[in-house]
Amino acid sequence: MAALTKKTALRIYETMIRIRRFEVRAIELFQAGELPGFLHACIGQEAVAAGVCAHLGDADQITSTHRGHGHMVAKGLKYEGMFAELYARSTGYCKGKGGSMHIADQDLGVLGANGIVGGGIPIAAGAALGIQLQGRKDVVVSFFGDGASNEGAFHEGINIAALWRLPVVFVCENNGFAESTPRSNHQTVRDIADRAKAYGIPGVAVDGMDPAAVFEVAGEAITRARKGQGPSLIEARTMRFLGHYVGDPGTAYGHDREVVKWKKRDPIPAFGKFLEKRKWIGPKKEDELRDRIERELDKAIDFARKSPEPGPQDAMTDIYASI
Amino acid sequence: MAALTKKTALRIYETMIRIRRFEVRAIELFQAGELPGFLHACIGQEAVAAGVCAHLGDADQITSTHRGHGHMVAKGLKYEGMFAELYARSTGYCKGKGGSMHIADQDLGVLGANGIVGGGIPIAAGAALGIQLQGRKDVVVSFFGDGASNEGAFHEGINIAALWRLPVVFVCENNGFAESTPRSNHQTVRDIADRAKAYGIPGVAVDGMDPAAVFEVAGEAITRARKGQGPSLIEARTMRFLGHYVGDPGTAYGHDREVVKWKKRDPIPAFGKFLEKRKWIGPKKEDELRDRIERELDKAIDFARKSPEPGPQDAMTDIYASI
Amino acid sequence: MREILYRDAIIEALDEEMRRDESVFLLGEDIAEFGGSYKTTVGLFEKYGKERVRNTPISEQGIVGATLGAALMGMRPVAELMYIDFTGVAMDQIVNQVAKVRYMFGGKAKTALVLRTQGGAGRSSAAQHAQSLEAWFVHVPGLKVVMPSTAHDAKGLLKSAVRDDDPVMFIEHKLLYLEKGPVPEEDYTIPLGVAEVKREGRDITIVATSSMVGKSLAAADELEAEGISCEVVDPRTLFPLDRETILNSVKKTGRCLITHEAVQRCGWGAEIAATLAREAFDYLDAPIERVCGMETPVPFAPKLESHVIPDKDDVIAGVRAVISGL
Amino acid sequence: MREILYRDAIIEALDEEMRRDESVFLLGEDIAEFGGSYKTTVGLFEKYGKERVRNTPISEQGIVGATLGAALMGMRPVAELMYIDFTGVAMDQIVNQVAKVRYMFGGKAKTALVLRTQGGAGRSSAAQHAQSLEAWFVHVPGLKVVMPSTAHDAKGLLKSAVRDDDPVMFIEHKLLYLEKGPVPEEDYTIPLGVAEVKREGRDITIVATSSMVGKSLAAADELEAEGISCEVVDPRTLFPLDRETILNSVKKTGRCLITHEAVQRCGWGAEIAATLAREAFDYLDAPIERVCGMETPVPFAPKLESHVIPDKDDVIAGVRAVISGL
Ligand SMILES: Cc1ncc(C[n+]2csc(CCOP(=O)(O)OP(=O)(O)O)c2C)c(N)n1
Ligand SMILES: Cc1ncc(C[n+]2csc(CCOP(=O)(O)OP(=O)(O)O)c2C)c(N)n1
Ligand SMILES: [Mg+2]
Ligand SMILES: [Mg+2]
Repeated sequence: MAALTKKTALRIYETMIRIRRFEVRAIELFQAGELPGFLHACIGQEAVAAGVCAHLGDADQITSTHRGHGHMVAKGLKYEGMFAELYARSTGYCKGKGGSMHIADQDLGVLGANGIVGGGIPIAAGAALGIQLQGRKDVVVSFFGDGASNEGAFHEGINIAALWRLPVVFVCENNGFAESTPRSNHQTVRDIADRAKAYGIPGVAVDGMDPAAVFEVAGEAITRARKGQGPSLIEARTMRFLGHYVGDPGTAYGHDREVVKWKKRDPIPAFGKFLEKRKWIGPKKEDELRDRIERELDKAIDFARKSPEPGPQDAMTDIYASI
Repeated sequence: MAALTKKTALRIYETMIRIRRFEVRAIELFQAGELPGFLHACIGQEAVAAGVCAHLGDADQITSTHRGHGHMVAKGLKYEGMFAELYARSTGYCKGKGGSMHIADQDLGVLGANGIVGGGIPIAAGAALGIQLQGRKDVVVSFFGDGASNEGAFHEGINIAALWRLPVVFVCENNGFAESTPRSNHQTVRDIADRAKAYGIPGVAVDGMDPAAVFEVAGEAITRARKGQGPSLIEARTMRFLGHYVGDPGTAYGHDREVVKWKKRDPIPAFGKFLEKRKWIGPKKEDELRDRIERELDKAIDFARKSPEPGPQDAMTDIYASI
Repeated sequence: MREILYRDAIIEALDEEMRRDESVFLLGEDIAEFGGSYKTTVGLFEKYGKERVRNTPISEQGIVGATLGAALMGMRPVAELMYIDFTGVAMDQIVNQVAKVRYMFGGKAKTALVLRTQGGAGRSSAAQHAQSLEAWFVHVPGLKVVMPSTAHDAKGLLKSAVRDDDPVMFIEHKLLYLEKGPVPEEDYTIPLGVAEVKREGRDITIVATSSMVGKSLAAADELEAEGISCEVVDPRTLFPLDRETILNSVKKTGRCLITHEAVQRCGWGAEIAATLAREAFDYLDAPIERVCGMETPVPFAPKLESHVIPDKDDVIAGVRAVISGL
Repeated sequence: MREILYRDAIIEALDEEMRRDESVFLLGEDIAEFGGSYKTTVGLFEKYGKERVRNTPISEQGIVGATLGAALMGMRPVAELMYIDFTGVAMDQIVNQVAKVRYMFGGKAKTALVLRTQGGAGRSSAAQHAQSLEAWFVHVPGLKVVMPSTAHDAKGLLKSAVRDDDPVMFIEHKLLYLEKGPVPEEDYTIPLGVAEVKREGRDITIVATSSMVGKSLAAADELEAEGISCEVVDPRTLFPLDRETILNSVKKTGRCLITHEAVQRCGWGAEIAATLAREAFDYLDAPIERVCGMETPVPFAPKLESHVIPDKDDVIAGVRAVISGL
């Protein structure tokens, strides 16, 4: 596998910070009552989205979940459109019709967050089928959680992908919880990667708090997929640092206590140290980076706030292409 | 494991013949235009039903499939009620409302054939849950095909059973075809038993043409289940000697050619020879047995033919318990 | 009478039925220690333990199958499907198995089970978390369908549903959970299949379900001031349906408006309108109006959402239209 | 004009569209070498190969998901779901994904796809293989729903469905496959959303779908002899619906009977009855009658099955009832 170059490492680091800061700001806005609906934040899990998506171009595709902001940011969606969507504005990626759980942009290869657990998995297989039929070299990555691996859609989607050797990589972000419910309450197998055996495809577990490790494992799987060697299942072991949704104290089943341990492995400071050690980044560059991101966030939030809201005339459009 | 006693061996042999002859007679009647709807015959697969159900009592439960006659006979359902059901008569197990694909009898632990591929699997888990909650020692066996192992219901049902250590045994009758479609067209894994790994339960493949082997493997799994040690997955490798349904020539994908090979391993003559060798059966006893079964069949068919048909007054009953 | 939350009425009903009958147990996602995502099972895990209040994997086909299988063994399971939108992943088990086994098996099947779920819009949850899909289930013979609009009805109907020997889809509403209403301390049940006239009136009958009942009562209050007297009928159970009560009301008032949150096209209101238009043909002084969800997926933006979901003002406008002859 | 089988009309439509447009491909269970369980894809595998005529595993969620995903990439997949009853296992993908992505994504989604399936009773296939579930799909904004009643319509509508940029549920009928009808040799399409008056008449409008169209025409023939002149309207597309044509017919005849195989309760006919009762209120000389499937799972016994599914005589009885004032 290609080693992690300085350039890629910095990009991954930046992506992780971009995700983290997006989530932090969104949470603040949500708690201030500015955002409707509800939010599922991925703080703590940034290394997975960043490490995987570092391999993807615009023509590659992803499907995501209810906890999808990180995947979107990593895949290149702009803060403006994302915040505008959270603010339910016409300038949002979905014109305010989708919200946090349905952000999508076909131009940038984002086939949607998804409010249905596991719902994106067969769709990812289908997108990969489309790509295969079109003779393209692009790949699809399907992100989902440990909880999702118990849905029938997981089984059917992966089986089809394996059967047709579709160019898709299934990335399970195993944070050990499905809503409040710990893994022991929802499945017996400890290693979700083992489920790959049911489809005769490679299954690899990786430390989801280590973006370099994720990058490497994802690189192998994506290369396989691009070469026409079929799908893989990656299990990235990670942890969300907050409750299931913003406002959930996350105290059921000792999730909060587990988080204390995991926070010591927060991927952002850890990867920051790794970069510093190699002198790939220093305090000044770090500050610049963070400043730039914060200014972008300010601008995007401002843009969103000032954007027009959809009105009644918009309610009944976009249902059909033509009627 | 308990060895195969003479008594059990003879019972299994009788069961296989009972199934085979039921199917043969049903096919004749169907081809003579006496039976409505359609039939899926299990000829060739008798060893699985017979070997597994030899372990079951009336309070044990099974769920079955569209190809369910064998399971029903093995579980103790009577020819009369079965033929009457195929004839759509009021005396049938379902009063003529269900037909071949829905034969059921809760008194004898038959929770139904099923027209939905995979549909019985989560129900079997549920019955096992009921049994567990009631503190009973009974077990549930869920029969299904190789094709069914690609349905989401398979995944969800087995996962729940594994999680709650439910007293259920999943028996996949792997005949290598789903309708006309050969295994290579529907899944990558060759050994469906491997899918047990996705749930952390035992998975065993067994020669489904050898009733003694099936009996042994099923015995272990059922004992585990009765002891509260949770579910298992058994893959019984077998072959149906006819097409998917009665009338299907079975010529697509060379199924008919494969059958020629498998017929050499027809479980009934093979097991008959095994019994003869041990002097557990001789030509006289064999003839007696076959005569007795044929007389029973004649009687049952006669009973069915003479039974009343349901009338319009029956159409709207049995929908609700009370309304 | 004391007033309690609709969601607490649910808890009380479950609690009382579990105490009364050992064969009643609960299963669903996050219903145990966490108490359910809408807090409708709080305290029951502590009281009845993990055998009878079971967290499940995220596997709705598995949940419904497990429910049916346990019922076949003589248990009385009450499953929670977190959102009615998620019935999509469990439809086969609900419709082809649960609803049909009794009939397919010629009447010999125990199917005393309840599938609790909740629907409706109003929380900016967008298209996959805000549907009202009751019409699907009413269309399926073998199911009973209940939609309580008050804490009182929720408790009494849920207790009946648990005791009923048929499968019941019990559809709560996410916005009603935090509404309070009078609920007696003593044990009571409300039979399935009995509508309630929530308000008497002379000029028009409003048939309303779930969240639309409260909005219709508010509309009736306002219209009263204009001199329009509305009778508000809540069927409570969509199947079996108390046609009698609805029909009698319409025969009395000669006018009818039907309102629900679900999309109008092929919604439950169509069935009621079709039935009334036929059965009360000679009594109707004006066409029957429907005030229903607009024919779109539910949008995320609050302004759009409140636009497509009918509210009190839509009911008022509808009533005025009927009264003035459309 | 030459006469061909309804199922061969399906094959021709698929064949022509696949030839015309490389992005069209087929997927489904047993559709390749075997030609489909109702033989509606015979010969296409040989012609277009295994990439474009794909056998799938028995995984309906997977099939629909794959269809949607491929469509999002710009393909025009046509999936076959073997029986409409099996949509139960795929409902989430159909309803929460396929139907909603365009709206949820703010309009930016390619969803040119067709889900072909077949429904209806008449072959003693019992409760899980004989349903008519079109009302479910009409209730879901985002889907178009087509139900052709003749070979001619099947071909022309399927070609339009394949070319349409929206997801289309294309519902065939198992008993119609072996019916012959005139189909032109030359290329033609029938637009979605246009009803056809299959027979003109004066006294009553019969709105019929799918298999009930033929039965209604036969009924009309018989009733003609009695001096009752029936107009038979076939909407062909249930959504988008050609209200105009139906409404004009009812305004002309002043009477209406609606007939479909699906269970009456919350069936599609309810929507039509509700709509007409409102829009044609002043034109109706009699209540609207519905002649629909009885409210039961479909029984296996042929005698029971034919009892619960409406036939020509039921239509005749219904017409007489309407004419004589119910
Ligand atoms: C089909 C379906 N069932 C249930 C839910 C409710 N739900 C939303 S998120 C969630 C937990 C998902 O767990 P996991 O897949 O592990 O993802 P995580 O939240 O941990 O990222 C559940 C049960 C849903 N949205 N869809
Ligand atoms: C959900 C569903 N999909 C498709 C079918 C149609 N069908 C009936 S039997 C069958 C093949 C089943 O194959 P398998 O499970 O291997 O059982 P076998 O027939 O080989 O015994 C199919 C596809 C169905 N009945 N239900
Ligand atoms: Mg998780
Ligand atoms: Mg098979």
